[in-house]
Amino acid sequence: MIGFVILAIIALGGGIGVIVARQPVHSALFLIMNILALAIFYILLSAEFLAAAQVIVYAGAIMVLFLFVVTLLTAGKDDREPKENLAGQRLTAGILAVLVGGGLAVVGVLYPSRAIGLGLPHNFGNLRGMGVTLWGPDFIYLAAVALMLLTAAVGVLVLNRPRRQVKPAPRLEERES
Amino acid sequence: MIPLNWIVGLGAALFAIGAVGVMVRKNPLIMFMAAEMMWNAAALVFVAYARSFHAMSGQVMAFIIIGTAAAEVGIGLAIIVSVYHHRHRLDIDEVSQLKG
Amino acid sequence: MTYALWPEYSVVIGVFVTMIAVMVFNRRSIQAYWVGLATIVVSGIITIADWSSKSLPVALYGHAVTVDAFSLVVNGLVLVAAAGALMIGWNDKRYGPDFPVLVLLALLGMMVLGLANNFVVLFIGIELLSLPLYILAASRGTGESGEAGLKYLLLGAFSSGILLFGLALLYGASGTLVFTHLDPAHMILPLAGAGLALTVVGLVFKLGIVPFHMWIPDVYEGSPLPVTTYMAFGTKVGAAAILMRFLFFGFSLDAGWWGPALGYLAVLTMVVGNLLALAQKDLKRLLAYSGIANAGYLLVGISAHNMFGARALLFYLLPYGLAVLAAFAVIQFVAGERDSLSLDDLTGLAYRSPWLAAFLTVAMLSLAGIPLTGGFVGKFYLIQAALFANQPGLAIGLVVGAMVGLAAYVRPLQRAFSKAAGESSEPIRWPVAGSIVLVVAVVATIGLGVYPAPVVHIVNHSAAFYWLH
Amino acid sequence: MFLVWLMAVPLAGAIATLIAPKEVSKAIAAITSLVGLVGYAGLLFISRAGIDWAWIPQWGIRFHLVSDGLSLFLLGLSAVLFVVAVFASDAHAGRAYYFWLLVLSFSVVGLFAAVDLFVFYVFWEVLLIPVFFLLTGWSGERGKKAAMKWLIMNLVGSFFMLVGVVALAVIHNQNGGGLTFEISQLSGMSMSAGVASWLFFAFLVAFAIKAPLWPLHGWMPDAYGESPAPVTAIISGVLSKAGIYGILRVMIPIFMPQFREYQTLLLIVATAGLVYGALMALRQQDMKMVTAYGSLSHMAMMALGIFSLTSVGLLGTTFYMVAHGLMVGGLFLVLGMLENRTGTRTIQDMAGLNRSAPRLAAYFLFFVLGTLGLPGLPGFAGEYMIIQGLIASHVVFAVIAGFILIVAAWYMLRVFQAVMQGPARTTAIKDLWSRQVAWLVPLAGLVILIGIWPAGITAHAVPSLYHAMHFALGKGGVH
Amino acid sequence: MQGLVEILVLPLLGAATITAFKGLMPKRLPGIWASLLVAVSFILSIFQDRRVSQLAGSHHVITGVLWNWATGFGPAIHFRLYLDPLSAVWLLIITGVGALIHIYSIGYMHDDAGEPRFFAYLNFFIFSMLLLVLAGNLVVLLIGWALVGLASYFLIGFWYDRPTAVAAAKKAFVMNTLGDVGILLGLALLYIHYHGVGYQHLFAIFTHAKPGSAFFEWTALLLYIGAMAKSAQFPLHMWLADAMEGPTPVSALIHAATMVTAGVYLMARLYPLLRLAPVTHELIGVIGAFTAIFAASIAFFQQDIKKVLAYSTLSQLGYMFLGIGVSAYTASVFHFMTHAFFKATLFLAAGSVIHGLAGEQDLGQMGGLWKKMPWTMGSFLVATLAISGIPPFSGYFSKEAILGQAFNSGHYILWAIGVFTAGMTAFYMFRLFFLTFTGKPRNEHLHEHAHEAPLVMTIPVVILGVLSLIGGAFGGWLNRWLSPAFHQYAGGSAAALESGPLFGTILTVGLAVVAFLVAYWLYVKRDTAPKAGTDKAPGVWMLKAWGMDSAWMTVVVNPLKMLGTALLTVERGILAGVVGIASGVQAWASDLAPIQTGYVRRYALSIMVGVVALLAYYLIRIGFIS
Repeated sequence: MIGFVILAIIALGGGIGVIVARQPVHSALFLIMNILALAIFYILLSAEFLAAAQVIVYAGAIMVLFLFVVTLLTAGKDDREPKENLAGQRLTAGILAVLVGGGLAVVGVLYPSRAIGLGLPHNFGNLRGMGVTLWGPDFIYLAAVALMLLTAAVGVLVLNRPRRQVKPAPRLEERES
Repeated sequence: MIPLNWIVGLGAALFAIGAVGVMVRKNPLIMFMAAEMMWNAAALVFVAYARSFHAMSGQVMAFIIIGTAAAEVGIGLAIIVSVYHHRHRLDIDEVSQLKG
Repeated sequence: MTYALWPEYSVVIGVFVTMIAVMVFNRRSIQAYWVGLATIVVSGIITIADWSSKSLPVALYGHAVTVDAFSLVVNGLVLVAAAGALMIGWNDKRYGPDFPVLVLLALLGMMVLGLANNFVVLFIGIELLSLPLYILAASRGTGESGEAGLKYLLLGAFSSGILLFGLALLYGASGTLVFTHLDPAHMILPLAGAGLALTVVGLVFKLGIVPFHMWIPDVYEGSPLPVTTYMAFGTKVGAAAILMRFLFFGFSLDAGWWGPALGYLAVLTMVVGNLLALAQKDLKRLLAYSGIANAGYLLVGISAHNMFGARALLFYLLPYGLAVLAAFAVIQFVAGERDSLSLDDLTGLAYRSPWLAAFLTVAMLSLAGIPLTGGFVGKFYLIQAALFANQPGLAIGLVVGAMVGLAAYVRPLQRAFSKAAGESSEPIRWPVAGSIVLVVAVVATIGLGVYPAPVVHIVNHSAAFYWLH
Repeated sequence: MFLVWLMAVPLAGAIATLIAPKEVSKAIAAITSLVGLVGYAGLLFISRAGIDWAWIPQWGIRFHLVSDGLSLFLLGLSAVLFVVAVFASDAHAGRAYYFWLLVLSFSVVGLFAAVDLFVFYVFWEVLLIPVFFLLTGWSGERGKKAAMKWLIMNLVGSFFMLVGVVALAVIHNQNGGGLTFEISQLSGMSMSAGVASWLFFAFLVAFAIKAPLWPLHGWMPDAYGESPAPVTAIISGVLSKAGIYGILRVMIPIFMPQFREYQTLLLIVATAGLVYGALMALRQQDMKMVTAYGSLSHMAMMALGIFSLTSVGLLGTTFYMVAHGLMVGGLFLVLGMLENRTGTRTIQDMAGLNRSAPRLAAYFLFFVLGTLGLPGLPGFAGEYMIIQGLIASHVVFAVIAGFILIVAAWYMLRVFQAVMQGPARTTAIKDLWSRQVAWLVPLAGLVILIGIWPAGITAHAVPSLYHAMHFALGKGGVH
Repeated sequence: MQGLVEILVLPLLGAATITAFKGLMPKRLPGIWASLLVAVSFILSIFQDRRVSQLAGSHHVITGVLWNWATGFGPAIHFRLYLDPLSAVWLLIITGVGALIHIYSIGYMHDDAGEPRFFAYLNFFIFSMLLLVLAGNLVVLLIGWALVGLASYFLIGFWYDRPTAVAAAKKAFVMNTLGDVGILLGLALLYIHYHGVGYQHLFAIFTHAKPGSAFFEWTALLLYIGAMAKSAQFPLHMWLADAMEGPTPVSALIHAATMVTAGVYLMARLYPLLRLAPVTHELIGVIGAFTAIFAASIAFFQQDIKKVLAYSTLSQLGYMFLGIGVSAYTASVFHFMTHAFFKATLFLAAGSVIHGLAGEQDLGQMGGLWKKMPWTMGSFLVATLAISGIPPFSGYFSKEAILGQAFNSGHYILWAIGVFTAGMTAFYMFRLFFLTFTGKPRNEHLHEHAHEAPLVMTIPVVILGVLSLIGGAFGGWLNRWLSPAFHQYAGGSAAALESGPLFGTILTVGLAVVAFLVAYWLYVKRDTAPKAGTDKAPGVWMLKAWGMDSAWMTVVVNPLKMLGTALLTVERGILAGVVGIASGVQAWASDLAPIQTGYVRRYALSIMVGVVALLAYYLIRIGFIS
């Protein structure tokens, strides 16, 4: 329980850090902290494979990508957060989030799911267990994820392909002259 | 024994924090990170419930979430880069030409 | 031997072949388009073959997917959408050779939404649909296009987060991921309620229901035109299909507590969507709001929560999509090199190109719901559904929305049929592929209005299958 | 099947105008409408001209058209007026004009012949579109506004009616009768009173807007004023009758208890419209507006005939629709000729035109007399029957209606005299051309014929009327 | 049946042919053709009347159905013609006097450009009037009734470029429409109660009905309103004076001899109904008497030769209705006949005067014409004596019959009014005569050029003059002739001519003679100017016809116009309402559009609002939040 509290504090701290950090790099680092805390949770929840995936994919690949882009886009630029310019945005957002988060948390805490008291099945959540599932009956999901990653690859190609400068269509009068 | 329902509460909190992040931060990268945090919160709840049901299906779902997040981040960052490549600041509010 | 999933498999194969085609041939090659189109045709043929197959409905992959008449009808609809979008953007150098690939990928997502039977597939479908569309929205490279892509992406990620959390709670409430195994009687109700709320939000976000609609006008306006067409038709089909499937499979027994909320949203959407359409000056944006309003109509079919609702929704998707195809094709022709078209640009269209004006008329009247067009029959069916469900409020909301929207649809027509002030009668080019889409869409719209019985039959058959579960 | 051919003719003509060269558009339209008229004449001799075909069987919708006594003469009215309107149209109006005119003709046939509520509704709305385009394309800037008003007001009404249409079928289904839109099957259906009242008013508003009945006539002044004369003639002569026809065809069989319940209210509102239209007509300075408001008053008269809920009142309305259609159509055409010749519609700008155009004046006067209900012309027979019905039900309204007949004489003569008589203030105008006389003479002859022989229509209309009503009317029905 | 149709159709044929072929006809042909047709009609009428009288049995009626007029709401209403002795009298007068006036018009209208049109109208009038009297039921009667109104409208407004003529025509038409509506309502009432509007059908029922029910009073009153309007009874009388704007033959034929007596015809026709409605019946007599004296007072100081005659017509119509009111039906018909003779004479003679003076109608411009136009003067004098009730001229007999019966039936007040009015009549008629024909010419220039009318005009005048001289002799014949008609149904028992008390006759004639003497003294001896007496209190009002015109304007016309003007505002409101709602929605839409701010974060906020709403809704619905 104490472990849980500590981990929860770390995770929440990371989360809050993400949204309060002034610089994007800090946000990214806070997010990594959050992700790592979650990975530990996964281990605690007997999801070893997921914990590994979380660390490798999220903390490793995704966040590195983030950091890379952050540095790419903020290099030599003013990377501080601009002033809030939408009236009431923060207050409303805060209230709404508290309502939603609070509501969900209360529901989640007060109404636990019907837990099965027996011991965990063999290979629950470890590499073998996941492998059997993902390469077995649930292979189709894996294939779908593969397709999504393929989409991402195509997308990066498309979005950053060398563009022939497309001029806006000339107006009629220009064409006539 | 980890109190599973408290983990769900933690997930809800993280979800709310992520939502706030999307709504209040002006840096699109940070907004995107906050959105990722919402996904993560969901994945955490899935895993927690999977543990409670002793069923792998929740974990599979979490795995799919992680994989999809990777793809989404790839595309998202590409879009952000292409949009902000020539801009001075990372300010989402600058991208508001389309309206009305 | 069943070919149940072969429409989807063939699309996957098509994706790869198209990519190979892009790589093998020159970058500006037209071959990718042909391959893409061929894929769609093959998939369509298999879908039709499946329709007559005796072995349906069938649940595959441990109830992860269910192939039934419903999913086949959805397949048909999204294939039409994809073909239309592909042909409207046929070999346009602005979009490049990747366009068909991404269209096929999104198509796959839409098809998956049609046959999803558990949360994983639902999520995969949503993402498979969305990711290519993020790219496509931003693919034009201009400021507007980038903005559209960015907005779509951020809000999409946000809403997916909400969706996922909702699914997680539902999972916790029921212990299963499979729709048909959801049993409202044995769920932990508060968890299920919260989960359902979030899930519904995530799904209606894609459909474009007020107040989750705000991305739609901006994204539609900023995206390249064929992409907008695709989103307006295909995404709506996919979102409506999965929403119906999810709710009716998972919660069909007890509509009392989830139906009314959707009813209110539907009315709100119909009124607000049409109202805002009234204020628009840009044609694409106008159609975007029209898309929102039409999403409201679709939601009527869902919240009516009866057999008629399901049928009416399925039916309505077709005339709506056809009208969208026709309208966007006209915009594409008239806009030419430009990305968008204001209402003023339409002035004098009837004199520059009477046929285009006539086709636009048919499309607009169908959207407005005037008889002898498919749109009317669709609305008629929806009203029927609402009244059969003893929900006159929905029916009245529908017609009030239609009334408000009427002026929005008529204003472009009036522009088109009044004489232009200037002499700008530059002839309008008719691209072959787009013309085919236009003519087919218009003819089908009228055909659907004049003799809808066959389609009604198909739709009824499909929804009847659906209710046997 | 014959009715289908009758519908197919204008449709074929419409398509032909699109294909054929621009110069022959008018000729095509003329031939088509003449063929339609001849076909209509044939219809008078064919007893089984209807069609009953399962259109959308899943919803119990049948493409069911009949030409019974209610519809037969309205079909005739539209056949005649379309011929006249085509002949009176500008030869250079362009192919789209004739296309829309023929489409309108097509939809009007469908509307009048339909006895399936769905079919009725389909044509009810379809006919808005051609009128919308005729108003948009062939009139000035105000005409566009008029078109918009026309479309939106009418659609607002009919959208509510759409809900009503479906609701009726659904209720019939829930009563265990199966899903059907056949008016005869929906009639006399049991409904809860509250629902029935709502549906009643949904239908009534839709029909009242089309007619138009006060106070739902907001679209009327602009539409009548701005549209080209043949179009005005069609709108006022044929389409406005569609509203009244709808009440007769659809509402009377289905909503008889509601008619009884709200009879006094309906009578009061219709009488208000009657007085209102007449007094407005009295104060108008625009000759088309005088006729338009006079027509508003006459539409209220037709409504009164129905609301009297007596067989004679209903019959009077049935007859008066045809009579008024012919006469007011003719009147608007004459006014159009005057407007073409003088370039103005303001009556102060004209006077003494009789001297230079006696024939035009004669036809003008003829139609003026017809619309003011001169005995011997058909308006009188209609008004007589309506007033008799009113006396039988509520005599007060009969007296008011009688009083309005006097005012009608006043305002109609006022416009005629101001334009045609008095010291000539305007330059001379051309009299009628012989081509124009060629269609005016038969029209006038037809008016006289049914004026002195109303039985030609009433005797035929009666069986259908009773058939349509299904159950006997209350007091005052002489039968 | 055969024969009636021909009588009816011939004038219609004339109207139609003249209208259609007027361009082709030589100058005088339309007049001759029209006169010929009416004359033929007259001859046919004589034959038909003989047929009626020779019918066996007591029912002297020829009737038949032409076609079924309308059906479907009860027993059919037929287009039925009907000839009985009563209509026969009218038939003869209409065609006979009509033919003479047609002939006269050939001369009168010979230099008018609209001559063919005039004869077409005139023929159309004859047709309509014949239809009115030959009608076999109230519907056909109403058709004829309205068509004569239309003909009257045409002819009053014959000179359509005169604004006054046009206005007068409209007034006549609208007021007559009022009457039409009365008949319409009345006959609809009758139809509803008795399922038919045919005379025979109704009268057979009336014969067995008990008098005095409100239904009969209302029906009779409504029908009487029709008669009032057509016969210009007070207060619907103004149009008749204005109707003098038409050509003079028109005034003679329509507004004196025939059309205006249609009301008398209708009332005489409906005598079985009047029996059942005693109150209305009395009312008819009272209004008739009042109209008689009222119009006579107006005629006193009129300056226009035709206006005097017009008001005298009104006054005489009052007599006829007085006769109806006291059930002196035959006497009324008798007076109608003699009135047709002498009033036609007067009008035609006046027309000759006007013709001779190049269109001048003002008494102030006349005088001393007796030498210039002796024949005219002679006829006029005879007719004046007749209208004044001097024996043995025709008017004496008919007027005496009415007054006598009024006295006999106990209507002493009405009788007294009638007697006094007779004196007034004598005064103003002789004033008119003297001012026109005797004394010094007041306009030398006009007098110079004055001339006797051509023969084609003089002969009809003289014939009519002779008839007004001897017309009184027809009384006995008429009494016999009409008795079958009035005895056919209950209510006509008192219809036969009676003679009043001797003192009454002496009083009447004496008053007339005194009035003559006064007129002679005033206008011949003292040569008083025509305008004299019109500047003081009663005279002013008399000249202005007691201000009835402005009273109508104030009470009916202007309020209606003002109401119309007020409603224009309402209409603007309604029209603006339509636009207002539309533009309101549009404006609302435009106001709503800025919700779409373009800021992604706002969009996210909106989504979150939706989430909260939906979440709250579901949690409430499942009872989590209560």
